[in-house]
Amino acid sequence: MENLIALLIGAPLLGAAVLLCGGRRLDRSGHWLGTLLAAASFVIALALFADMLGKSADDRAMFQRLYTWIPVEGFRADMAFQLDQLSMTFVLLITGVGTLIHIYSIGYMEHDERRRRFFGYLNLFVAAMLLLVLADNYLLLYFGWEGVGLASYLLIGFWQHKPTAATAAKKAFLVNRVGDMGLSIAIMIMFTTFGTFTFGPVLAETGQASEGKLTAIGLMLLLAACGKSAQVPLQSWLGDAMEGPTPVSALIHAATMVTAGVYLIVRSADIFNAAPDAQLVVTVVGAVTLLFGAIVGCAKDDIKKALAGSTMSQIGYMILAAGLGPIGYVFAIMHLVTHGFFKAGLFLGAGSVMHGMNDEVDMRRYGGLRKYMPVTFVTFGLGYLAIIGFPGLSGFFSKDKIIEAAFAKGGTEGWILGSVTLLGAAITAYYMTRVMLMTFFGEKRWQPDENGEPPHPHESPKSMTIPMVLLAVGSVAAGAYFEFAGFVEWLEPVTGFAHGHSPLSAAAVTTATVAVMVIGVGLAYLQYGRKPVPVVAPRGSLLTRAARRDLLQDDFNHAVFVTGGTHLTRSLVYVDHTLVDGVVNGTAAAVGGLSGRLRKLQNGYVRSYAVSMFGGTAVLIAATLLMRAV
Amino acid sequence: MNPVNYLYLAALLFTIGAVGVLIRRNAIVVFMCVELMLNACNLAFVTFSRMHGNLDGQIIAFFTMVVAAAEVVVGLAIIVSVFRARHSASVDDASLMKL
Amino acid sequence: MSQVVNAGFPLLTATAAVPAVGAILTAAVPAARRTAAKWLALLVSLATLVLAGVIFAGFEPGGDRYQFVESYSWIKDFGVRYELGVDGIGVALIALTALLIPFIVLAGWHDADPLETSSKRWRPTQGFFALILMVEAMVILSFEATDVFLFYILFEAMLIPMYFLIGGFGDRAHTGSDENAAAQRSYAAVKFLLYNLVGGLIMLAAVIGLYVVAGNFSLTEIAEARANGSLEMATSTERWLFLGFFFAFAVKAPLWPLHTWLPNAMGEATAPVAVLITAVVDKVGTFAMLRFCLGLFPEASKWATPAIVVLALISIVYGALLAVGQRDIKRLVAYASISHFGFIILGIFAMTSQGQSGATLYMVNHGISTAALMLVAGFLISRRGSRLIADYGGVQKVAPVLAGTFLIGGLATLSLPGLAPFVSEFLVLVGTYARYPVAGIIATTGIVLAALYTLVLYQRTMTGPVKEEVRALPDLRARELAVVVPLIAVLIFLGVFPKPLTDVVNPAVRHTMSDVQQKDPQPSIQNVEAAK
Amino acid sequence: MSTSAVAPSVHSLWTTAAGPLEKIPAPHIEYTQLSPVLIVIGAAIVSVLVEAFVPRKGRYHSQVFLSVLALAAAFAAVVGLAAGGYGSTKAHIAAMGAIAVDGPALFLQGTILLASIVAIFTFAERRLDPADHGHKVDSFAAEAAAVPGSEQERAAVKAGFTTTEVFPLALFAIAGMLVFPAANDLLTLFVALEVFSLPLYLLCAVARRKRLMSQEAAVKYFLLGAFSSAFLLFGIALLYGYAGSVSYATIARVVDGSIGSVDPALADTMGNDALLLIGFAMVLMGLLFKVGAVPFHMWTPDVYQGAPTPVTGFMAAATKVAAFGALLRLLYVVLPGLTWDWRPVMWGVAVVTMLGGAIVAITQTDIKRLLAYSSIAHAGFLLAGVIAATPSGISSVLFYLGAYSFVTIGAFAVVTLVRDAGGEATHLSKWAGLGRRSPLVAAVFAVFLLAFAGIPLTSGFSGKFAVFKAAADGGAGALVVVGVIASAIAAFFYIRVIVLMFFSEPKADGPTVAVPSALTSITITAGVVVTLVLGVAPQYFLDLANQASVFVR
Repeated sequence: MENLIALLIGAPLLGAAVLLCGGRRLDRSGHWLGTLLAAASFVIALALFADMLGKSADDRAMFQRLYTWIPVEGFRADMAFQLDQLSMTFVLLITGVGTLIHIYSIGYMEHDERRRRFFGYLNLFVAAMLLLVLADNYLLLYFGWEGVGLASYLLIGFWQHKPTAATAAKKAFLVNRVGDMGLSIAIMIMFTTFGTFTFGPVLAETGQASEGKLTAIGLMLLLAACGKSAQVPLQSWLGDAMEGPTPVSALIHAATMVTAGVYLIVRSADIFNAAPDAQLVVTVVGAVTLLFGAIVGCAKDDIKKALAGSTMSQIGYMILAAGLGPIGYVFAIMHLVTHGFFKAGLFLGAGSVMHGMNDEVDMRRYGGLRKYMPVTFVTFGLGYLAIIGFPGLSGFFSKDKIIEAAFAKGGTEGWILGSVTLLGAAITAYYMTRVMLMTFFGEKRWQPDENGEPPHPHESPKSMTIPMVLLAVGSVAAGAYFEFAGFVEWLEPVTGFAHGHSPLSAAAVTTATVAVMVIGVGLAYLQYGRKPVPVVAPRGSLLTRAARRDLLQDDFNHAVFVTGGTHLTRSLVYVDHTLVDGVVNGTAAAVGGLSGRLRKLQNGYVRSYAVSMFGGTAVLIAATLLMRAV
Repeated sequence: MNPVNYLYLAALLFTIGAVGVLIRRNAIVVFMCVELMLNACNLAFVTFSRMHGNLDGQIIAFFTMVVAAAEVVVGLAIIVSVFRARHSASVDDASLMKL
Repeated sequence: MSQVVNAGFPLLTATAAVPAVGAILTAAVPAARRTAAKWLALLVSLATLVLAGVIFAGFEPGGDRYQFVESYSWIKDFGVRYELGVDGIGVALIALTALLIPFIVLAGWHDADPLETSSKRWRPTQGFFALILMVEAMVILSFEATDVFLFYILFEAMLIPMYFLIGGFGDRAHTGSDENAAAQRSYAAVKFLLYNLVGGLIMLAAVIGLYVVAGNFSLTEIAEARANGSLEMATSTERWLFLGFFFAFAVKAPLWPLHTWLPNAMGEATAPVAVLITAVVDKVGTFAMLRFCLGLFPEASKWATPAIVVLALISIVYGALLAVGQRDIKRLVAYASISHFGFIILGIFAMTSQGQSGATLYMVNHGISTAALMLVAGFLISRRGSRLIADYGGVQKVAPVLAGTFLIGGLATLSLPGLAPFVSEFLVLVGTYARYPVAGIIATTGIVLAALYTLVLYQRTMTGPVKEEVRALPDLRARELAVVVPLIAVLIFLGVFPKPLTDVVNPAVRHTMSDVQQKDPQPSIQNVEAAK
Repeated sequence: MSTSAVAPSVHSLWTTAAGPLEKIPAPHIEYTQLSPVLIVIGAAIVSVLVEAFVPRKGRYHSQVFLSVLALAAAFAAVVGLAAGGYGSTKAHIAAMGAIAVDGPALFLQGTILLASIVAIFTFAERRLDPADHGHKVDSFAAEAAAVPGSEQERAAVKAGFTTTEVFPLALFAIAGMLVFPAANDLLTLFVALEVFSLPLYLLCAVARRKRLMSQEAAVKYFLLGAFSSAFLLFGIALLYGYAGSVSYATIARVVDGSIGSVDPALADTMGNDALLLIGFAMVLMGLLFKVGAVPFHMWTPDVYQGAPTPVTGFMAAATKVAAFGALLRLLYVVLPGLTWDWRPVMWGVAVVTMLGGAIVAITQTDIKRLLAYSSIAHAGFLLAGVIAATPSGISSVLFYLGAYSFVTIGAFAVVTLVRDAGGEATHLSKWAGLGRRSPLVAAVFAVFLLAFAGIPLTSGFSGKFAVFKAAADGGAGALVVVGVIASAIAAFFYIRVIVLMFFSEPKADGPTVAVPSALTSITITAGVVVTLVLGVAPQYFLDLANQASVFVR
């Protein structure tokens, strides 16, 4: 059974290779091949899952070792895989949602002449993502980590002819690289501390390592997580990443890749457990991002950017939960999965809307679409209810647990974190309602697109609606299923689990959650449901304007890194040319000048030559006598 | 008298010759100054010969004269041909090649 | 001497002799039969590749340090012997050289076709390929030489053909007038030659000094004598000699601040020659640091390490930043190479097994990745006739394959996992961090900067709206694909399965480490391997 | 053996007995051992007679034949002597103390003779210029005595005169050069000096083209040469005064005190070493002038440029060999006891010579002047070897001289090929793009330049390495560093020429490359072959130099 693990990765990888090298002859069949291989991977995953369920909870982990990847004196990295419950969860999510989105893309990318390439990239992503979650050591994980980065780069910039897309792609990769620095440094520290970076031994030996080292490792891992999962301060790329085709946003920038950071932290649970300081920082980052994303989400008029903000904030929840330690890990993953469903669903819905509206993304130019695309409306609506935590739907369960755990952290921290999460819940409800109302309710505010074509909104083809429906089902049912099918027990052997002792009773937390949710919805309704929505965005409050600009975080980056960097390089180029090069050329010039001056002595007059000889002799004589004297 | 004085004289003559080479323009005169230096050498040889009481120095003097004579032949030949070509015996005029 | 002189077939000499003879034959091809010269050169380089393959296959990692040893008396008076032998590092680099030359020849297929204007007797094509083969011969021999003097001679002599390659066969895609271009070109060539010549002459002084101290030039003998104490060297003497050698190698490598010749040379030379410079010839410098500086002057090496590490770090960051600031594609790649050489030197002087294995792999991988990137860039430039980044845009749309291969080359340059350079770069970083944590972390910033200049280059040239001038660019042709595809294949293969290389390199590194009497810093927790 | 046996301080060839009535011993001359010199001198005299009696038409060929034959025979004699062990075991001082027959002498004589043969070939070259009035012409004036551009000269040209006198002149010069490094007393030294200088003065003056410059070169060379030889002579006088003899052996013994300085007659007046030191300095100056060391070098560029190029090549090679031979002998045989006095001085000279030559060469625009300055720089490198004051120093200098002389002659021979309407096109700008026009010639010249620059696998490198190695061994490490720097500077201008030839576009009015006859071709080929052989496999010649590195005392 273990030997199937490699196949999980192999199938989509094969797809990528064939599609990218295959050439035009695959243009017509390519997307089917890609989808098929993704599905194949999913089937294998299900088989492995079944097998795993058959085993007792403690020895469910499977290993497969292919060969030694990098064998060097005192340094060994294996090409080896580890499939335990945590990985399994991800594998199912990735392959499952992945397959659905492949199917969706068949319809969505129908008119794109580079569709084959698109599916190649998608397969590549799935393969890399699986490698990431299946690796049995940090270096291999790093391999997958950068692999998904590449895939995301390629897919964000898929429409390369759009400068904005190309820039967004580059930005995403660069910001991620900053995070990757953290990961590689973390690996270095591990290597020097443990002499290895394989999960098993490292996590087993954390007890022996000094807390300082572990904290360092933890923080570096967190840096990596921030990069991938768009957490403050490395969140800036996610918004721009929406330049990519919508399925990409759904799969990579909502459901799977961006959650890799959470995986990394949960995977390194033992390290964080032994480094409370690092944990604290993690929770803080989570809390900050949670609010940050939520606020940004409130101000965006671009539907995808609004959703992106929401993604940021939801991942903030997960990171926060992961920072809480054993009381949070499980719920972080749980929310991750449910979020995978409803956020993917929301994005696909958004994509469907754009599909019907000439790729219009400005919600102020939507309105009253529920009649025109009912399926989209329903599925989107269910996703909406799920994310705001409407009782009974998946978001409700997972988020509620996190809030509970946040309070359970105890002490002032507990209170602060708890209230932050609650506040977050309220804002979530607010901006999601806003999106809902602006898109599907109110009067039509449609505008003709740049070539004067007025939009004719229509329902999307089956290939697109079916995945939406399936995801909607997921976003409705997943939470409840996990709640009662024992998700905690499932993951506990890997992540460990501890019951937090919340100062508030579970019931109280739940009520509070529902209450803030209602408040959020209500506020949004008052603002966007009752009053008509202006087509041109009002100037808005200072906060709103800041939020529209991602709370000026981008401007800061631009001012400091882009502008500063440009000046730095320019001046360095100058230095290199004038100083470093100048010294050498200067010396040459100096010798040349000296030569020119000495040359003048050779003035052609015999008598001056004789003088030099005479003088020379005098000097010779003097020197000889002097030598004797001394 | 003390033969050393002849040495001083020789040195003096030699210096006069050398200085003459340095300051005179006319090739012939310059050349004569060189000859003067050679003869200063001769004087020195002869004097030392006397002091040492061996004849080497005197013999050498003869050789020097012969060599000097040969030099005169060659030198004059060159100088004269140059003079005929340029109608000037000034060594300063002969400065086509420089730098 | 530690190893037996095998009386068998002089494989090493043959491997160098084949291209040397080939060069002479190629040069002798009559002016009219230009194409014949090209094919001849290609065949010769392939034959060399085969021989190199034999060396690679025949080398026993478990065997003596130096294998295939040949040793003959040459200039008794100078204590010079014609003494050859390869250790794993040499084998790897010979393989690299022999691997790249055929692609260089193939890529430069039309670079030296004579212009209509030039006279009938002028035979640039023959000269071009003959010079390339000559360089190959000298480089290979210098990787094999275990006699310091022999090495020095090759180190110097290879400048001459390189010089003519740079100065004589400039990139036709130059900006400005022909005279202007010719001036820039000869400036670049002269700069290249003088920098390296000065370095070489300073090394000459050191070589002489070494002779005065040691009385012979045999690397193995001197190293042994040093080891068993029969040859003492005053600390100051050793340091001066070390500096003399290191200076020459640092110019060649090149190490900041001796690097400024490289951008000029690579900018003005044709792309294949630029590859020859940075991917092949410069490796002699880093190789020599590893073999001669560390091998002959271990103490001085350790003494100089801190300074060198700092310089290497400067090279890494500085090179990368300047690459970002370049307007000329080839100069950009040149500065990127400077940054990479910083990594190599850092790895060498980190004095850890990982660092040195990494550095050695880095030499090979950097060679291949730069070749891939630079040659594709060359194809692009030859199409559009301009080296300026600003003159391109949207190429991806008109020539997707070209863009794709270019991107892969770029990704290799920024050492993406899965491609060969990642392995070496990470090893260097880990190895450095193990001994100098701060240096390790600073060096890590290099991976961000690398991403920056590569992606900026790709974005500006390949993406965005299609520029009018590039609208008609054809995609890669068969010959060009034949150059690029194998290189990329090798990159991927070594990226996921570097074992064949590491097997050869590891023992050599073990020897070097014992040369400098260095032990790897041990992890603070011991019994982990047991738990594993 | 010779002098000391007879009587202290009395030196027998020149003087009959100092005392009253002694038997005058007939001078005893070992003719066989002097055969090389004698052959050449004989040939020179014969060729004077040829000038006198053989009709014009026959002169050229008979002269060429005679000189080449003589030189070859002389060389054979040298080889014979060397084979006979006179270079090593049987080395001794011949001609009653006048001439040493030992390793260095024979080696240098051999070098000079070989160099002279190839030089004579370039003298005899008559293909480069187009025939004039149906007469083949060489590089020399039709009638040296005639005023340039005068009627008389035109007549001479029309009549097809040629200055075949150059051959006897050259032979005399060569004879002098052969004696110079072998001279074992100061008088012989001086006479030899004049014997080879005077003909050279004349040879400088007889160029066919650019007569004025040629004559000017002659004047400068002559006046300065005479000036320097006067200094040399006075120095000799002082040394004689100091030691009471001009014999090297005697002086040496007086210097190291094995003979009580001088007889009491002098003791009271000058018991000090002032005579010795001043005399030494002046003699040294005379020799340094000949090797062209800074600051006695200033004649070199002008004379090299003005003289007919074949003569320049001959001078540059042979004179240097002879002069350095004499210098070595003087320093190693006469003044070993004075090493600590002359070494520092020579250090200074060597340094300024290396750097001065190299630096000034950078800005030269005339190829012949460029080579002149490069020869100055090389003199500096050689001095570094001289200073080593070890046997390996001697051998390295010998080897270097051998290597250098052939490169030089070859290089100047190539210069004679590049011509335009005005004769040789020596201005560098004219050489632009030569590599395009005639790759072979350019390549050959490039080889010579690389040898000058000391690039490995050329004789230049072997020589430089040998010399520097000796210097470093002899504890002159600092000199090596200076030498290395100088080489770096020098490299720059050699490279410049190569750049010019290969990388710059040929000019429309550029020079043509004359196709030489076999003579010059042989010269150039010899140059290339020697350059490469000494570069790649120098061991045999190094051995020769080693065996030849012991002076007889």
